[in-house]
Amino acid sequence: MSIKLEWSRRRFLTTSAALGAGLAAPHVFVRNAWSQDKVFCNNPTGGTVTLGFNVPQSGPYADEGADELRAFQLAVKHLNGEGDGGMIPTFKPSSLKGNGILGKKVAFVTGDTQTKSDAARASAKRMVEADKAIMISGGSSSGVAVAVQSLCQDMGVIFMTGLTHSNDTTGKDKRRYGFRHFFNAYMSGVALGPVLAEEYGKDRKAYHLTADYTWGWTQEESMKNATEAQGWQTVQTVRTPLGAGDFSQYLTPVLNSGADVLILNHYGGDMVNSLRQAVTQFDMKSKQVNGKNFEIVVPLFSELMAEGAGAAAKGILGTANWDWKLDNAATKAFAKSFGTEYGRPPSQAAHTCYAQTLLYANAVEMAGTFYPPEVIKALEDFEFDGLGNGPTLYRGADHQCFKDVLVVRGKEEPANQFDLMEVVKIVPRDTVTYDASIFGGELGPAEVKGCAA
Amino acid sequence: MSLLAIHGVNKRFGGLRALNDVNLSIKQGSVHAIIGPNGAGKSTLLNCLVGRIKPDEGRVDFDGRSLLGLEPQAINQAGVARVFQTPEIFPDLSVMENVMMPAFASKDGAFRIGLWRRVADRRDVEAEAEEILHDLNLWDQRDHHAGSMSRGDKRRLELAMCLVQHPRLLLLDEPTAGMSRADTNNTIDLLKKIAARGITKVIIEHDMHVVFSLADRVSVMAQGTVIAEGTPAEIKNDPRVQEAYLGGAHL
Amino acid sequence: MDALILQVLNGLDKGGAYALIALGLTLIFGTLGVVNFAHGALFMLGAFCSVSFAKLLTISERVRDESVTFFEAYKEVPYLEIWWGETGKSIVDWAVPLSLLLTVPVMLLVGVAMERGLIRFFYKRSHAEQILVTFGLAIVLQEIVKSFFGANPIPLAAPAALSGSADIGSLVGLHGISYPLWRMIYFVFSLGVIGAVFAFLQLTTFGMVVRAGMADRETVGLLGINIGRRFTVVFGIAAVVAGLAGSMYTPILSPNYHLGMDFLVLSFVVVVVGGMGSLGGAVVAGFLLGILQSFASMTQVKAIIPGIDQIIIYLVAVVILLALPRGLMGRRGVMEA
Amino acid sequence: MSTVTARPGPKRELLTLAIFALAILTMPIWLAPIGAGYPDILQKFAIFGIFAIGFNILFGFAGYLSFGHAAFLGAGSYAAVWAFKLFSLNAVFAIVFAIAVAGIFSLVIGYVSLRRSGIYFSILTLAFAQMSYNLAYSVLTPITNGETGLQLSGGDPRVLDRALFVTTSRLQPPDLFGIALQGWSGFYFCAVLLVIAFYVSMRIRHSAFGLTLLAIKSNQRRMGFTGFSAKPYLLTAFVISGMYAGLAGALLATTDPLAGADRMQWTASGEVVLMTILGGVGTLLGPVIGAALIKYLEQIFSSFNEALLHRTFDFLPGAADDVVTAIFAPFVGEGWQLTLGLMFMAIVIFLPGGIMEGVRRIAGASRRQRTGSSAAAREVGRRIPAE
Repeated sequence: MSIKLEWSRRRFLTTSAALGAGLAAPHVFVRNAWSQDKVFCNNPTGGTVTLGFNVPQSGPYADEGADELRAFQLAVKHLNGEGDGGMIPTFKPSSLKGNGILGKKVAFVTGDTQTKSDAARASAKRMVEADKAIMISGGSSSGVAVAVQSLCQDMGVIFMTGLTHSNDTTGKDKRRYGFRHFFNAYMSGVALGPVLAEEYGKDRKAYHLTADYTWGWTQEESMKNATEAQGWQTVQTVRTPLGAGDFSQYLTPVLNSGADVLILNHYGGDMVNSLRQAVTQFDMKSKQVNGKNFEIVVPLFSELMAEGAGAAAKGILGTANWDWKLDNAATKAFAKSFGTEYGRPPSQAAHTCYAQTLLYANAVEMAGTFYPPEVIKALEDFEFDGLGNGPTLYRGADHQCFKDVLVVRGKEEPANQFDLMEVVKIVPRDTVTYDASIFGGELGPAEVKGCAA
Repeated sequence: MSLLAIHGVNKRFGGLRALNDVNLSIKQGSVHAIIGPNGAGKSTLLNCLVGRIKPDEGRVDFDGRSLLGLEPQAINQAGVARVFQTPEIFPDLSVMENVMMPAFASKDGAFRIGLWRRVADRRDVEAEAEEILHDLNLWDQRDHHAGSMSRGDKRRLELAMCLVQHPRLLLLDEPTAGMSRADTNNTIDLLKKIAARGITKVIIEHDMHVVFSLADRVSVMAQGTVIAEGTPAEIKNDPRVQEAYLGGAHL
Repeated sequence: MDALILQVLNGLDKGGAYALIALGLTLIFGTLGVVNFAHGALFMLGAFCSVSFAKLLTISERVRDESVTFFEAYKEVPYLEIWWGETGKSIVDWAVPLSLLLTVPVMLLVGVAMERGLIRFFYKRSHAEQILVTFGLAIVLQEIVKSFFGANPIPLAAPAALSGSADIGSLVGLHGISYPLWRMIYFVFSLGVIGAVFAFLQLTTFGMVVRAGMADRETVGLLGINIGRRFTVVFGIAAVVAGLAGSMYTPILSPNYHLGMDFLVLSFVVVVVGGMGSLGGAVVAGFLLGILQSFASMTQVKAIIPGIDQIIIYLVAVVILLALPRGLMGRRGVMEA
Repeated sequence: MSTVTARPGPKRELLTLAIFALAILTMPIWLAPIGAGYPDILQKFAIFGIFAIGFNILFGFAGYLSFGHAAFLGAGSYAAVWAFKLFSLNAVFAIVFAIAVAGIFSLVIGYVSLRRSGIYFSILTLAFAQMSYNLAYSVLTPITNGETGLQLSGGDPRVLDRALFVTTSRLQPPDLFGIALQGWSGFYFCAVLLVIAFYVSMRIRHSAFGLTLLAIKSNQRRMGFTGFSAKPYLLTAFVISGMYAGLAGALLATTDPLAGADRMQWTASGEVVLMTILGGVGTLLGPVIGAALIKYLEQIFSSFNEALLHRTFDFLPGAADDVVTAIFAPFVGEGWQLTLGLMFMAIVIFLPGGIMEGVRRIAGASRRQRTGSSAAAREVGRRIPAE
């Protein structure tokens, strides 16, 4: 087949070289060789630098992955000085020059995570080993993020996570080479708690349905703590199998349990189905319990899920990392740039991926080198603004971004087909900031043997 | 001296009494034919002997040892081999392999993990298989696919599979069913030839020509029970047999 | 007590879906001897018949939202509403039940095309090859759907009059038992379809031949009956049954392109637990597994055996298959080798 | 009248083995031009080759279709990672431990499942594997670390390493007496094990045990009357193939120390079935080829994107470039599964018997051309081919 001729030659050469190196030099001899002359994984040598975008292209999150990919492509364009520049002009303090990264033109490769740890790691490895990617980004689930993050730590390649919301990503599974721009379950709880108390009162009894895996558990724990801090009681927490589809057997006991709020710690297809079934079939939103209106809360909201849930999402409270309708210059610039390019507004997944690409490129410019330990240093405790979320800190202690968190509500009367959620409140960054030590974990070393060995 | 002794075997299928107090004794080295009209219980009896069916009552003793409750492979290992009415072979294996399989069973027992040693290195097994193939005129077909053989050849192959085990008792279920007269005669010749090996045989057969050519003794079954037993000559002239089996017609 | 009744109801609508899929699957197994891994995809296609139908009904006039300048944002008003006002509105509202008008012919066509174009060449092939080709077909079908409709679940609503829940307890003198209307409709619907299939097989000569074929394929072939054409029809019926099950399930479960794969494994378990080649077994197993799954999800049960709701279906399958060698009502010799 | 080949002796075995070993060990060179010349994918080729070879012993030789073999792959992975965590970072120990765990696990599941045959057997294995997967994902999280997957961590005890004063740094990957097992050396390690696994499977195939399995597949009813007890043979085959899966799982964990529950899902079990059928059921080499083909499609076809297509076709004039890109785009990138599905269908339609059947046909055709039609009679394939 002729499709591969162009790039296969390059792969052949690099492979042969690597094969030679692998056979000729057992790694014991080169183990400590690189730190002096900075031999590191995939140091770009030619006129281009390659970034690896690892997103779900098959499976339930394929649409989210497609949106992430759009954002990445746009970011690459802007970094190379093409298009309108998007958020590059608003980003401060910026070292970006619009001529690629360190003068090298940015190229990219893509891969399919399939939202499976193994597939995501295999895809990331291909990008590093075959395509010589210097950085990996993207993804749409915490399991995959944690898996790829630890791989990147081993290979000495920086990983800028995509959409991942579990506390573990920058908590107990944090890594020196992994950075998260997206917010997490803890922040969702802290931001949402007071708003819930304000809207629904302090005397409430909550019933949790939780996706039975690590993200669901951290979400449930965070929401439980945050609501109980507001005086709510937790009636029951029930775990549901991932991908259960039909949640009727978990929904039927809710109304007779004495609870007057249902908290759905679900994401993706689980959330779409459980929310729709609760609202349209079990009629929960129109019920009265304990003399109060029964309410449903979805702590993590996204545009695609709101679209999938349709009318059921109306009036539902939740949190989001970012929204394209926010009133700030950077958001407007990005929404315009993305909208003009693709004819649709960016999702929050797209936004975080775009921001991560810029942040990485900027850190390289700041460090003046692609050498990862230096880039990591530049990213750690980097304080910036102008990427749509207001003033933001990339905390060095856990590589988590701290910025305002949005409390959103499913829009009752959408003005157009993209107008699915409205921002109820912007919870300031200080409120959602927490002590890095509460989730434990260990970042690990900045200098690793990596794939260069 | 009797090799196989059947005492008072009963078998019911629902309301149907398939075997009714069957008593039989097969002498060592004899060729014993069991005849009878359709539904007389011949095949059911045979199935009891090889462990396919468990009788409700009665005893089946082979060389002083009860065969009842034994798994088919244990009965085979005890020295009873069977040729089926419709040939039961391994259609996906070669003719040679078909014959080697039972040879392995009699040499290695019902189960042995022989993961490493090549079949090609088992000269002992190969030699036996080769000998049988020569004897039964299957040598030229040894590398053929057993499934694509003719029905008559398959039956010969199955006979080879039984003989290679040197069984002490060979059960033949209608060995010439569906064969032309010429093929039947060939089979009779073949069975006569192997009779020289001194294997005790029980033959179930419809074809009187076959029975009277081969058998030393004949038992007649009707309605699940043995109604007569004797030499072929005796049976031929037994009025009860003619009544029950041949409907009064003269042979 | 109420909780138990509710869980039985939950089991019934779930079981209805399982039974319908398993029914078609076992029909194909039994008569055609084909292991159809694309059967889940047929369920999915049925669901997307409803999606397409709803999209057709809601072809809309687009009113540009001028406040958004960089891309086209608009509010959609279906032409049906513009032309026919309230009548149009209620037609759109009843999209899912009406979509059956599209599902039946489309699925019949799909089934016939599949059988004529592909499956019939595989009657004599090994089960392994049947699995490979139908699995490949399932992937192709779902990828085609994905390229048209995306990967995100698509919300389809039941008619307003039939959504929400109804107090069915009051009918039998119990209070506080209210259950979603559409789910009850689904259960009744599934009984209706099952009844229709059985009636067809029991009461028509065509059905008699099919049943004879399930009992003994070779003999029926020897009778000189044109089995080929009947196989096509059987496959078409199985496809329609799966499609109907999928179509009517859309308000309960938002369909996405992956729906078929999610149901595939489950439907095989149902068929085998019911017993190969037994239509009645498939139906009984469908409802049985549905109800047991609901019971296993109760917090009281989960407190005793943690995680039981994750594995109940498979656990029941193991227990039944070990206790009853051929499932609930399977026949000897079918798919045992 | 069809004929089959004679029983191969040691000479032919060694020749086959030598050619196979040469082909596997030079994969980095001859697979590079099609974009598969990098360590990870070649490791996967070797590892899934081992998995499929083992699966073929049960399915291809004995004819028992297990739909739950991924459970043993997953069990092997978990066992290996636990061995790294608790005992030693040396791969030898973990691999032995993983094979043992997978062996015991498959003994239990096999013993129960083999009470049934045909599709009932398949569903029993499927049910056990799905239970393992669902539990690993949820309630067994303390052992499996659930969705995230089991990983090494700095705080692991590694008692053997400590006892033997082998110093291991906090986040170090597994090795083989100091030789790293990631990257190229990892591939050669897997490749050598693949060659050994292939040889073992060839010896099994040519042994009395292998012949017995083929006989069971051909006519299990006859086995008892021939004096064999089929059950222990089947159980042994089941355990052997489970141990192969355990080895593959251990290698996955060695080259990439993370064990996730996804490895046990029915899709993973289905994948090895597809690999085996695609390559050729019952053939020795087919499963390896099938495994590589599926992994190749999954990795390489999904990596194409429109930009890359445009770059590839930019030698064409503007409009033609766009047209060709538009034609190819649906089949690559996010459409790679479409290609996979079409390939499954195409192979099974045009090459019944899998890829090895195609190879045999081509070989047969060329031989016919050389020797004339007299050889044609010999070309009618047997259903269980020798190689």
